[in-house]
Amino acid sequence: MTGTIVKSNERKLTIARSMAEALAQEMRIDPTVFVMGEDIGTLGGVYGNTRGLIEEFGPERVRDTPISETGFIGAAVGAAQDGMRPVVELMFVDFFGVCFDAIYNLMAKNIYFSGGHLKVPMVLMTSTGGGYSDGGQHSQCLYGTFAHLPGMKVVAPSNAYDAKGLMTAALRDDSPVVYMYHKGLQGMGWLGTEPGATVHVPEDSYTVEIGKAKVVREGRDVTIVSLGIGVHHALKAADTLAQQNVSAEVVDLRSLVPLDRDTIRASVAKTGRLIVVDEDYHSFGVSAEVIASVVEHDLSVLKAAPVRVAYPDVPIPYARVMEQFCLPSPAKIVAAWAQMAA
Amino acid sequence: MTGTIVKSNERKLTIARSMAEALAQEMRIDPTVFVMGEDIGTLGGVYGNTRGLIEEFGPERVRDTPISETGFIGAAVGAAQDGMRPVVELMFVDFFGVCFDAIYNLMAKNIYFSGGHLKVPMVLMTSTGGGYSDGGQHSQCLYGTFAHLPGMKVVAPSNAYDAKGLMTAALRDDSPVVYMYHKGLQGMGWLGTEPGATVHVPEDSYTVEIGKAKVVREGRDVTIVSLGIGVHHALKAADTLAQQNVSAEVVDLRSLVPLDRDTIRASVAKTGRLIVVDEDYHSFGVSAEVIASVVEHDLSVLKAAPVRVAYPDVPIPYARVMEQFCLPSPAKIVAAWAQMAA
Amino acid sequence: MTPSRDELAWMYRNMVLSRRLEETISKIYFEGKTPVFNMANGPIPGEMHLSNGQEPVAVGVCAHLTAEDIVTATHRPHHQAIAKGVDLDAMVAEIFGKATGLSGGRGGHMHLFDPKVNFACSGIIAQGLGPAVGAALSRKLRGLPGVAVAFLGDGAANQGAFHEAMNLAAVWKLPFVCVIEDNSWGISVPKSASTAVARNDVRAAAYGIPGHYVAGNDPLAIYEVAGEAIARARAGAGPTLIECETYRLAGHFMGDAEGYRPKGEKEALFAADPIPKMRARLLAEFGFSEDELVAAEGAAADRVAAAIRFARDSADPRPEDALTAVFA
Amino acid sequence: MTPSRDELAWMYRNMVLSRRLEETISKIYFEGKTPVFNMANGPIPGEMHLSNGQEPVAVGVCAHLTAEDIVTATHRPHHQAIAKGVDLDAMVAEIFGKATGLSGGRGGHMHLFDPKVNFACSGIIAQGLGPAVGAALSRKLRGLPGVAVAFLGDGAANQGAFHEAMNLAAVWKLPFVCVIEDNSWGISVPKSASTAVARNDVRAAAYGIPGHYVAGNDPLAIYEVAGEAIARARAGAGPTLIECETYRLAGHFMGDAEGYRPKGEKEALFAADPIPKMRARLLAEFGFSEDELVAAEGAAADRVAAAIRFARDSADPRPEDALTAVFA
Ligand SMILES: Cc1ncc(C[n+]2csc(CCOP(=O)(O)OP(=O)(O)O)c2C)c(N)n1
Ligand SMILES: Cc1ncc(C[n+]2csc(CCOP(=O)(O)OP(=O)(O)O)c2C)c(N)n1
Ligand SMILES: [Mg+2]
Ligand SMILES: [Mg+2]
Repeated sequence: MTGTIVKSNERKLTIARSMAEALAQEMRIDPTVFVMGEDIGTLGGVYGNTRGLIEEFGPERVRDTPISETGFIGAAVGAAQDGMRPVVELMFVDFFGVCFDAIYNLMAKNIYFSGGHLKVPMVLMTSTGGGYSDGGQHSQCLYGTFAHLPGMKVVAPSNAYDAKGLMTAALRDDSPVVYMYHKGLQGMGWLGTEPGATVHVPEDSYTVEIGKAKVVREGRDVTIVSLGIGVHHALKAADTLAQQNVSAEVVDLRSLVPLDRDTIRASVAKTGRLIVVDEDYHSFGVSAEVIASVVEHDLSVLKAAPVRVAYPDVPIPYARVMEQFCLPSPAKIVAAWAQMAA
Repeated sequence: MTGTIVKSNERKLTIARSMAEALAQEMRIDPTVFVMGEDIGTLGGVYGNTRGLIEEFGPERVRDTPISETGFIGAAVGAAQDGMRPVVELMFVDFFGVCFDAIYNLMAKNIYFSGGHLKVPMVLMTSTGGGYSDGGQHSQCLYGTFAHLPGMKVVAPSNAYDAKGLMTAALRDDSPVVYMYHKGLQGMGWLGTEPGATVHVPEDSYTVEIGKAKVVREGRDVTIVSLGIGVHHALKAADTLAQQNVSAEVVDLRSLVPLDRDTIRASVAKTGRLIVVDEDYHSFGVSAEVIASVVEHDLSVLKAAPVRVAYPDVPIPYARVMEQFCLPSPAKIVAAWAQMAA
Repeated sequence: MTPSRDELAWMYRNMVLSRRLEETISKIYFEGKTPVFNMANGPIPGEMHLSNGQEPVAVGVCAHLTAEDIVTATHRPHHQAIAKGVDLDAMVAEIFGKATGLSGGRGGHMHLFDPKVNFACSGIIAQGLGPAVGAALSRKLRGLPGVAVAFLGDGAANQGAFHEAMNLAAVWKLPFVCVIEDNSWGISVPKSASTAVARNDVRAAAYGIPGHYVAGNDPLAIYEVAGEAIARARAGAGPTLIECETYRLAGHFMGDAEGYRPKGEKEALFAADPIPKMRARLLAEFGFSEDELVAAEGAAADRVAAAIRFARDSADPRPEDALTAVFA
Repeated sequence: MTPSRDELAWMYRNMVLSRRLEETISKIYFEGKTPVFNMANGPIPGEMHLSNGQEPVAVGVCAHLTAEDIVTATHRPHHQAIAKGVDLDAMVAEIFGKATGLSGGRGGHMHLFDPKVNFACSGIIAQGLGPAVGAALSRKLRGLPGVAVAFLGDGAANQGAFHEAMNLAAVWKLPFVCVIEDNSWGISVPKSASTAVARNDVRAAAYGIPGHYVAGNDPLAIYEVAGEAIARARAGAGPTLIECETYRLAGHFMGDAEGYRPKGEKEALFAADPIPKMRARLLAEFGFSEDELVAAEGAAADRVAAAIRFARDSADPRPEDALTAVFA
């Protein structure tokens, strides 16, 4: 990861392995942590993020479920309220439609409805993203959908270091945390992977604070705000822009809820220009929120109209040429700069 | 409604009655239109919008359902694809969590997945809004949630004239339309009602174009953009502001998808100032989208930072004093102006 | 399994307490709502779902539970909250939206949470089943005692969440009991128009677990069947599905004109009111004295009056506290 | 009910066609994915769920259907699409993501829509049931002929949507048949760990409708049971629930290492491959000649080759057409 000096002999992990490591480390010290979901046991998770857990902790604490998301996510809420710290996996975020009541009306609201007398310490892990032709029900990001509704924290790591630290922080949080990991960063060979996501990860347990964005590349001329895989697009675009003598700053949101508006605003105050990169749908989502958060705070910092590089408002097509046409990319970010500078 | 001159002998209808009238008129001329939902038959709909239909069209075409939203909304999709024009009611929008897969992954995407070979002519009616102490699972608006996801048109009338015209347009549309009606405008006495929503409604059938906002009050100094009940708050605030010699223009979005960005931009270009009023949650929603749509288009039109008057990012509390504290209101809009002008 | 004399007294007391509370609430509910009925007004605003008539289910089941057991209830929760031992003052204060309420006014009558006695309820149909199953899992995983009971309405048995939770509880053999209150209506839609089977106990076959139907809205019969199911759950033998015939004497919510009821139904229901029936049996079959029952009824009236007074005297929440308690 | 000679020939032809197609696809799928397997690459990217081994269910059911009947299938749809008569060229072109595909490349292998034969499938578990029930309702409302059949996997029977749709179809007595393909796995999770009952046909009791389990992955037995159910539906007698034992010979999707399978399972499945079994029976019991079957097999191979050629030769969609066909 840019900004982190990695010694050549330092251990690098994929996001999948760093998630599994954080889970294992917390499960060792906290007997109330357990994991539920489809294929998270013997298989180790379709995306590898629970690999090795069932061998160490057994099938009671690493619990394969029926294909009953409403049932087992609702059950996780009940277990969390009863003193456990459940981790549940929604295999693809696209499946939220079959179980969102348990998520947004129960998990997210029961602390409030109880007047703060209950804790709901649970983590909902879910995979996001496309780019590998999995069609319109298996490729969405839906960041905005989750971030819009109150009562749940939402994080989305872009690299293995943050992935471990955010997972540990989520596991220790007494409020529900939605942990959205992007399939294209996961380090599963069969999905391809962004090499930049696989970085040095300390063996010891540590946390990354939920609600803090990070400036992952400093720059003077334009701020590129993104999350997940978009951060890597932004870093690549920044490299290209650097060749054009444009100095781009890249902000990795890491958390959507709480949203670190201060870091965004400070960066844009410095650069005067804003590009938001988001693989979620264009309208009524993350990209608009980032822009609104800047302009409502101080209109005068902006020297040019902000630009969104987001997924168009269409279902995700299967055909590679169509899907690639829709996805954000480094080239589109560079083009956004050109538009802005024109 | 401001801008419409109502002769004293002209017929005024509530939104509930104008919705029912539009349904009845289409059912008379189109045998493929039918209605399904909980308590929409004998009871005439909890919010009165199907009153009288079962008497005229019988229980086959006006069909009470089990409490199985996934089942009957999924069934509506299948019926629509098979040549019918189903209208389904989701009694409270808050219940979308139990059935959103049928809505956003089926209803909204099947036209696309079929490459345009299928039509999905269906209307999903759902009630929104709070203000009467119905608690956090019966008072939400969720406009942003629906508008964010591609493939469904979304409308939200603020008065009975638009309600009828938008319903007729929705019934004739070959694409799915989500029709969000606000409980506080419905004209059901037991919920109280905003008198401004009950306006003259022509008896003959007519349509209001989906995707067209309306300037419901012209002004020079500030544009207030809203939808549903927020339009009435805006109009009241505009009256107050007028006493302060501030001329406010009020834009009623009427449709969220398609969003009429041209009308919004033209108004803000004229006034130079923007307040967005939304009873949906503050972040990642409609208010940010409206602001972003303006600034990404032309930053220079704004003379002051735009302001949102939206529901804070908290679950909706039951206690009256708490709920009222959170809700948008004319006073908050006036205060937003004061902040902007300061 | 027959209740002891103490249990019978407890059951009657709680039935009467619940009824008395709801009769009182139903009067107060109209304060500020006449002459124009607007749900938003008065000391108790919002929807109000009364459980008058359904008390037998609450007491027949909860007689077997202690504070450590878990109950999730529905939008119609008062009788169960009372039978589960929810703090009455705080519960009524919550219904009044006061700062002293269970949740400081954030929840309201559909969102009564009392963690001290492991009680919760909620407003979405069949929503309580998952959490109850999860609490049962929590106990099983940790080897802690406790049975989880989820109550739901007959209409709710057609919601997907019911099916998923039942299967989960059965496949994991959890200490869980599902109790359906069959009042034969889901708002205005009769059970016969919404449920493909006459009795939901047959659905137990879909999960390979025992199923029982208890006819007659009879607290003693419910006591017996629920007792066996709860004992079975405590013994680690897995879940049971129970459906109890019951009646709602009131409308779906207050303000409901009940035009959908067939002629004569209400009269028949009132004629079969379970409280006078129970009272008569206590006198005739179980050796209770008139004085004892009058005393119990008086105590209930006093208790309700005190709770109402507590609620009325309590302060409103601070408006800005609406922004607190979102996260733990 | 036994199939006619023509029907037997049709069944065998379609089983072989489906198998041949999938064998071909499974080779092409690895083009561009070796030496490094990355699902995103090659002429057929994305997830690929094969139905080899499950052909008996498709042909046993669809032998009773015509184009006007409705079928909804799952993420594992090829065998049913073929048996329902979906245009093979356009289907394969869709799987290749070509402009000539059923949906011009917008859908892909999990979203095959052919309105001409009323076929659709989708990627979310149990998602097809609601639409099938709705199509059945559409026919009933208009007095038009047609039965709707929803296929789903055994794992899908634990999803809430299954329950809601079954109840709806039963309470409205619709011309609907639900067919569960019990291949005993949901990805890596065995049916025994996810379904509280051994056989899902018992769940019919929850809806007051007939339920049947068909053992043996036997196309003729399936034909018989499905035939009765479909005739019953056509006669207006309401829905039926059928579960058919079957096997998936391949992994859950291509690339699945199948480490979860018990030792020896795969060998046993291949030994029980329904296609050689059917072939042997056609020869031994039904008077088919070797030549006839060889000809059918050759025709299937040719048909698949032609479809693959069509797909390969077809143009990619225009990238910007991704933005079209969102609304009708
Ligand atoms: C998912 C969902 N759908 C619909 C409703 C609206 N609703 C509230 S109560 C009710 C009827 C419930 O019937 P039943 O389960 O029999 O309980 P009862 O009211 O008879 O006690 C309905 C439809 C809801 N709260 N949640
Ligand atoms: C709601 C939902 N949950 C999970 C998945 C992921 N998933 C795809 S196939 C599958 C297993 C399905 O098992 P089964 O229904 O038995 O069908 P089979 O794959 O065996 O044909 C799962 C869990 C999904 N597509 N949708
Ligand atoms: Mg009921
Ligand atoms: Mg299976």
